[in-house]
Amino acid sequence: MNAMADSYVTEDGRTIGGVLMDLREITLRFGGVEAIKNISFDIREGEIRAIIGPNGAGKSSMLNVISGFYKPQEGEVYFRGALRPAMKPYQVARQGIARTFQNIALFEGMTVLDNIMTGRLNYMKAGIIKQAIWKGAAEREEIENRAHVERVIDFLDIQAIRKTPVGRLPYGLKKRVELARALAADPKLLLLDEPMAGMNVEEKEDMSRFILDVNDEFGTTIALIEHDMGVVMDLSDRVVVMDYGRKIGDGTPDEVRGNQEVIDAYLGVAHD
Amino acid sequence: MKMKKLAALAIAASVTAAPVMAELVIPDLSYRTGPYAAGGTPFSDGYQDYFNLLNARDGGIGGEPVRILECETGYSTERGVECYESTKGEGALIYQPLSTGIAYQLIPKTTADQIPLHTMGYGRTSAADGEVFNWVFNYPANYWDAASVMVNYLLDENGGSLDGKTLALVYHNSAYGKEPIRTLETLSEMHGFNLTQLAVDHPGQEQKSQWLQIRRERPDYVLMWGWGVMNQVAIQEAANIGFPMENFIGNWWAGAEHDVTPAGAAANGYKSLNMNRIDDLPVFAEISSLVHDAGNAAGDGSNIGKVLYTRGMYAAMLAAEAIAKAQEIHGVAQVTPAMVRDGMEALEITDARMEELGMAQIGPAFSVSCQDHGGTGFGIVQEWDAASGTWTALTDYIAPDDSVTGPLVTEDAAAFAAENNITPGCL
Amino acid sequence: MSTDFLYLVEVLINGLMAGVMYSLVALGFVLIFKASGIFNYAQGVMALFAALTLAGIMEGQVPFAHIINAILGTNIHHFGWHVPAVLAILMTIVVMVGFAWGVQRFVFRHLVGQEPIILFMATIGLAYFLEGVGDLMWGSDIKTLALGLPQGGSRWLEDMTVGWGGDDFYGFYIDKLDMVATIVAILLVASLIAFSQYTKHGRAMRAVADDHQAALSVGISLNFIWILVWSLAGFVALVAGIMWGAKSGVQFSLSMIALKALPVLMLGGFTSIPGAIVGGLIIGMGEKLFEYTVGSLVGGATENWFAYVLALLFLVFRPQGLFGERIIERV
Amino acid sequence: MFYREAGDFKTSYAEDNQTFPIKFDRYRYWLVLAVAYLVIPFMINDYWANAIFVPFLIYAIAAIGLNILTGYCGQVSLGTGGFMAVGAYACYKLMTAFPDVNIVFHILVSGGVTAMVGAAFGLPSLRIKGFYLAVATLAAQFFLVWLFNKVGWFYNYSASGQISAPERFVGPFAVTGPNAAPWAQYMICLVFVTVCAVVARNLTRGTLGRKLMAIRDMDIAAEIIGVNPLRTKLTAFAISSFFIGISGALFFAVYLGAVEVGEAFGIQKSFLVLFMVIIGGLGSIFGSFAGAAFLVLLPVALKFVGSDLMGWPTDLVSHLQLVIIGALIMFFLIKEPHGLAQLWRVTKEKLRLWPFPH
Repeated sequence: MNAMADSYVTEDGRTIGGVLMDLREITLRFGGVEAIKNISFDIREGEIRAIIGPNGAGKSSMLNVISGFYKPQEGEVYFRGALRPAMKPYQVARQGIARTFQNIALFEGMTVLDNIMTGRLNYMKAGIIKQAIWKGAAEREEIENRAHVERVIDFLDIQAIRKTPVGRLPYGLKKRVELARALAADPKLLLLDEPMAGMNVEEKEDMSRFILDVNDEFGTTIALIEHDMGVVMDLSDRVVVMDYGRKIGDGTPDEVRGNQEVIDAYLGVAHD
Repeated sequence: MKMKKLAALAIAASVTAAPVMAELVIPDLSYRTGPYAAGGTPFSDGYQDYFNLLNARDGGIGGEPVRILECETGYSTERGVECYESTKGEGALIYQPLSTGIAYQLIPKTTADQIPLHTMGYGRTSAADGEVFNWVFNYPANYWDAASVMVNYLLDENGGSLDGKTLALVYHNSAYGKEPIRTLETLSEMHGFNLTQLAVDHPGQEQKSQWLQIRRERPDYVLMWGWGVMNQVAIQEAANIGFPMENFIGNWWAGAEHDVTPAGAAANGYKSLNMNRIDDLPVFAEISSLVHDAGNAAGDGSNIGKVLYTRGMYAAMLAAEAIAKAQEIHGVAQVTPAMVRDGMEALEITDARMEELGMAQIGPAFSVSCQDHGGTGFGIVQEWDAASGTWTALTDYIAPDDSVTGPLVTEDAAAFAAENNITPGCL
Repeated sequence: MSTDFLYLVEVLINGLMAGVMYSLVALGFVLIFKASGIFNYAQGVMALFAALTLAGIMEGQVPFAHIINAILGTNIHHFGWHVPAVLAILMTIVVMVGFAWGVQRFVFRHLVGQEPIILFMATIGLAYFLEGVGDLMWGSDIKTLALGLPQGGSRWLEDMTVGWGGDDFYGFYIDKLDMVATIVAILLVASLIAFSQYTKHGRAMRAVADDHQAALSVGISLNFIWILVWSLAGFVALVAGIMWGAKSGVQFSLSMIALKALPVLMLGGFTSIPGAIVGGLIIGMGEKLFEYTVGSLVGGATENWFAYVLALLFLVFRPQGLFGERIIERV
Repeated sequence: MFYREAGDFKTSYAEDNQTFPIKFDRYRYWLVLAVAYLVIPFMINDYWANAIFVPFLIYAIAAIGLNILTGYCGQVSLGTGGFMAVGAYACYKLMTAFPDVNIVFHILVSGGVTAMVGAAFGLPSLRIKGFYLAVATLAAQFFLVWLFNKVGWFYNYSASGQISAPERFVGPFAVTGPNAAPWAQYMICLVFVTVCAVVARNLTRGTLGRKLMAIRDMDIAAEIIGVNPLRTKLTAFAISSFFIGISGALFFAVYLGAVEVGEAFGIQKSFLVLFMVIIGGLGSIFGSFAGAAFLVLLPVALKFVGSDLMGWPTDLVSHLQLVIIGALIMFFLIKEPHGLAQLWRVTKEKLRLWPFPH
């Protein structure tokens, strides 16, 4: 929808396509507080798009708008070229948008395998009667999807904990399982809310690798929120910078790095 | 009460269906726990004490000792079924469950197992039709009789006419409480009185709405079909609104000592029906000396002479007389349940016999036949004297209006027969 | 004023009064839930047990007489003395504190940090246990509480108001016991609030209710606070038991009054003492009004379910109850 | 030693997915079924059928139903008694209206009717959560009981308001009414239990089960990954009520034969079934059986020991029974808060390592 309308190939040989999601003039209020003020940006197919900003900048709210959990008071969301009508979060998910959460939102009472299998819910169509009978359609479907999930498990290297209840896992592994669950859905757009929060350097490197691999191997479009500037600049193709609910910068890592307003926001220059 | 080691290994007893016929086995499906314990305990005490008296005084019935099998039901039908199944294999001769719910359970079961069931003044009213309910007896009276007796008493009080009067029925919102409604409706058409129905939901601790309505509408009389905590609260609330107690009449399950004592002096003058008299009978002295002093009392011995104790004892006496009758008919001392049924159907209770048993006038004289398992349906009206803490009989036995209850019984029994493919007839 | 209107007012007033009686039971639930997150199913049985104990002590009954007699073959029932009411109440409070200590020491201390439903289940076990102990200790016959509480409609009020309506209006009816209950409830709530505002332990109690971890970190003994809370709930149960027992005598059915308190809790919120009172008033008034207006058209006895339906309707619009803490959903 | 999974390799996902992945468990499962179907029917008498097996099996169905709602979907319900009553009255109406149709269909249709009623009463669950919902379901409990008591149509206007089950047959064998043989009563319940348990297991092992558990563990996250919360919760209410309706129909038609709604399906029943589910283990089909067995057998066993073996007075025994059941519930919760099923799992894990615990 702007200057970069056509697809191009990045330095490392990935193809970035046309606009997948376009957010136009989004404003979100909680009571009297404006969490997001008139923000527009787009996400292109195949790219890694980062949203950064200081605490309370409205990043998570933005992600919640994309995943349909919050309804913006103003503005429009276009997905795959069409205006998205008012939708419940589960309808958004069915359109092919999957996400992880800042504070891990796994199903603690279920095993790792079951958690990841929930990512396949939207692909499993057997009705209640067929499920009750199990033999036949339901079992076939279960096995097909299980095979798919196993590929994700292999990809993220978590074979050993398949049958472990999620509640017993350490933090880093939980993050990985959550990523696996989102990946299992084969999303068109993957939203990652601080995927590396609370991780040590080694874990961060692992996670960065997974994110790049996902993007590279499956061609998944990724939008992520992250605090660690180094990681963000290395990973992403383009970056949106938010501060106090406003967009203060948008462009490639290099462009953003040179933006005075961004520097001010991060260095804590007083606002007028 | 002493620990009585029943040596019998009960698992064997409850599994094997072959009873050892050495004595007369009488199960007592009692409830000494739960919400209705206050009513269940004295009844069971009276029931057991009488059989113990027979054992102590006469060596049982016809020379055969009686063995009582007490089983706690807690007034729950499921535990009632468990009790029935665990006792019937021991050769139980007659059941007296003292619960409408359990009675309904046992009507088909006892019929199939051919064991007589006696539901004395409770249970299924139409069981009075002996041709449909061959194995069920509800003499000496039933709920429809009770409703009719109440109205007859009130007719008598009002010079033979209730025209234009208003009667309010306060009833437990259950099968039991709804029993008298049809009879009262029929009677209200017949005698021209208005009937107001006030349902009280289980358990009945909150009756403010009902009694405010009574206070607003000022019915001439309030009749009550209650059980358990509902009775105590209703009597208290009636006193609270200043309803004249002499115009408040409960049925025979709402007329025991524990129903009125919590309200204290305010309950003075409350009336209730009774199917048995509550005098100081000579038989109590015998029970005291031969049973209680011997350490064989069924409870703590404190209930002797109370309304429900007397009724329990009366029930035991009717059972014992039926067994004796069965022994006489069949000429054996060791009777079977089927023989006891024959005894019940041929039962004849005379004033002379009651006098002889030390319980003169405890009930009306009546006889049972194949057609009529319901007895006379007579009832007395008694009044509570709070100062002395006693019930006194106000009337002699009052007869119900058979022309009203009779057709209702026939109709309901016919419906039951049709639903269950029973061809009415005598055994 | 028209008679119908006056009667409507009377129904409303009596509904409020009934509501106070429900609130008395609901208060005990709130105390425990607020401080420990335990939904105490046993509150009704505690009311029964407290009232049984009070009646038993006053009558000079021998506790566990039945079982003692059964084992030893003796025949003892009473000590043969009567304990004055005030002394008996104090002794009952001691018993309830002992009970609170036992509950905390033997049950809930071992269940700290469990899920709410597990704690709920444990209180069900407690209810069974306490019911059995109550029966064993004091027997299952109906006992009368001779505390001399006034009962019956206030004749004075009736005479005052009888002239307001037509011939078929007989003056307002208010049960004196209900008035006493109202005063008791006001005193109880006032003293509970005063206790929690102005005393050291009360403030500690509030701190625990707000945040267990924070309270621990400033050196408050959770164990002590929970014993305190259970004792208070035991005391509230005693009050409820006395009030309800005055009407029906002390008997098994007293434990079922808990069912009348649940819609009150729903409506008022599980964590609010004012909520328990206001919820009680709304439920009492609502159910009496419904029975008065609609009940007679559909056959009566609607109060039990209507109280729940009223609370349910209310909750659909306000899921955390009237005064409950707002539920905030975050991801 | 017996209890080994080493060497028991799975070579397909289907094998890995089976209910009893360990061979020994599988054998034991078939053994239990064999005893239930081939041995017990030939040994059973009236007492064992009516006092133990039939109530146990029926309660197991109800517990499975409630477990789907409470254990799997996390919605605590205290409306079980009311829903069982719906099943019972539906069955009664069907039995009397269509006497020629086989009772098995009546029972299934009763389950269907209950499912619809259950789903309707499940509507508030979208807004109301936790204990608030539990108390809200009491509205269903009290309202349904009142309704069946009040409206004459439900009990065919019989004078007493009780409903009683006429005699019905499966093939040549009576399964309801007083003349039903104990083995026939037992068998019809057993067949229903087996089918219900298998269906419940199938429903909870796949997509639906994961949806339910997702809602239970974190409903917001579940919604964001694509679970429709309203639909899923209503489905849970419907399926749960279907099972509960079947158990209510069996409870009335096969077990008791005559019921009065307030007594048989009162609030106590709701609590009883919930106790079974919690004691047995939330989210476990096996736990439903364990809980039902515990609460059906324990009182009978205690009564047997107290009254029959020791000869104590019956009232003393039933008071002690309350004390013991209460104490046992608390003891179990302290020892193993996740129910008998978890206790069993822990024991199995220990067995697996035995005799080398490290």
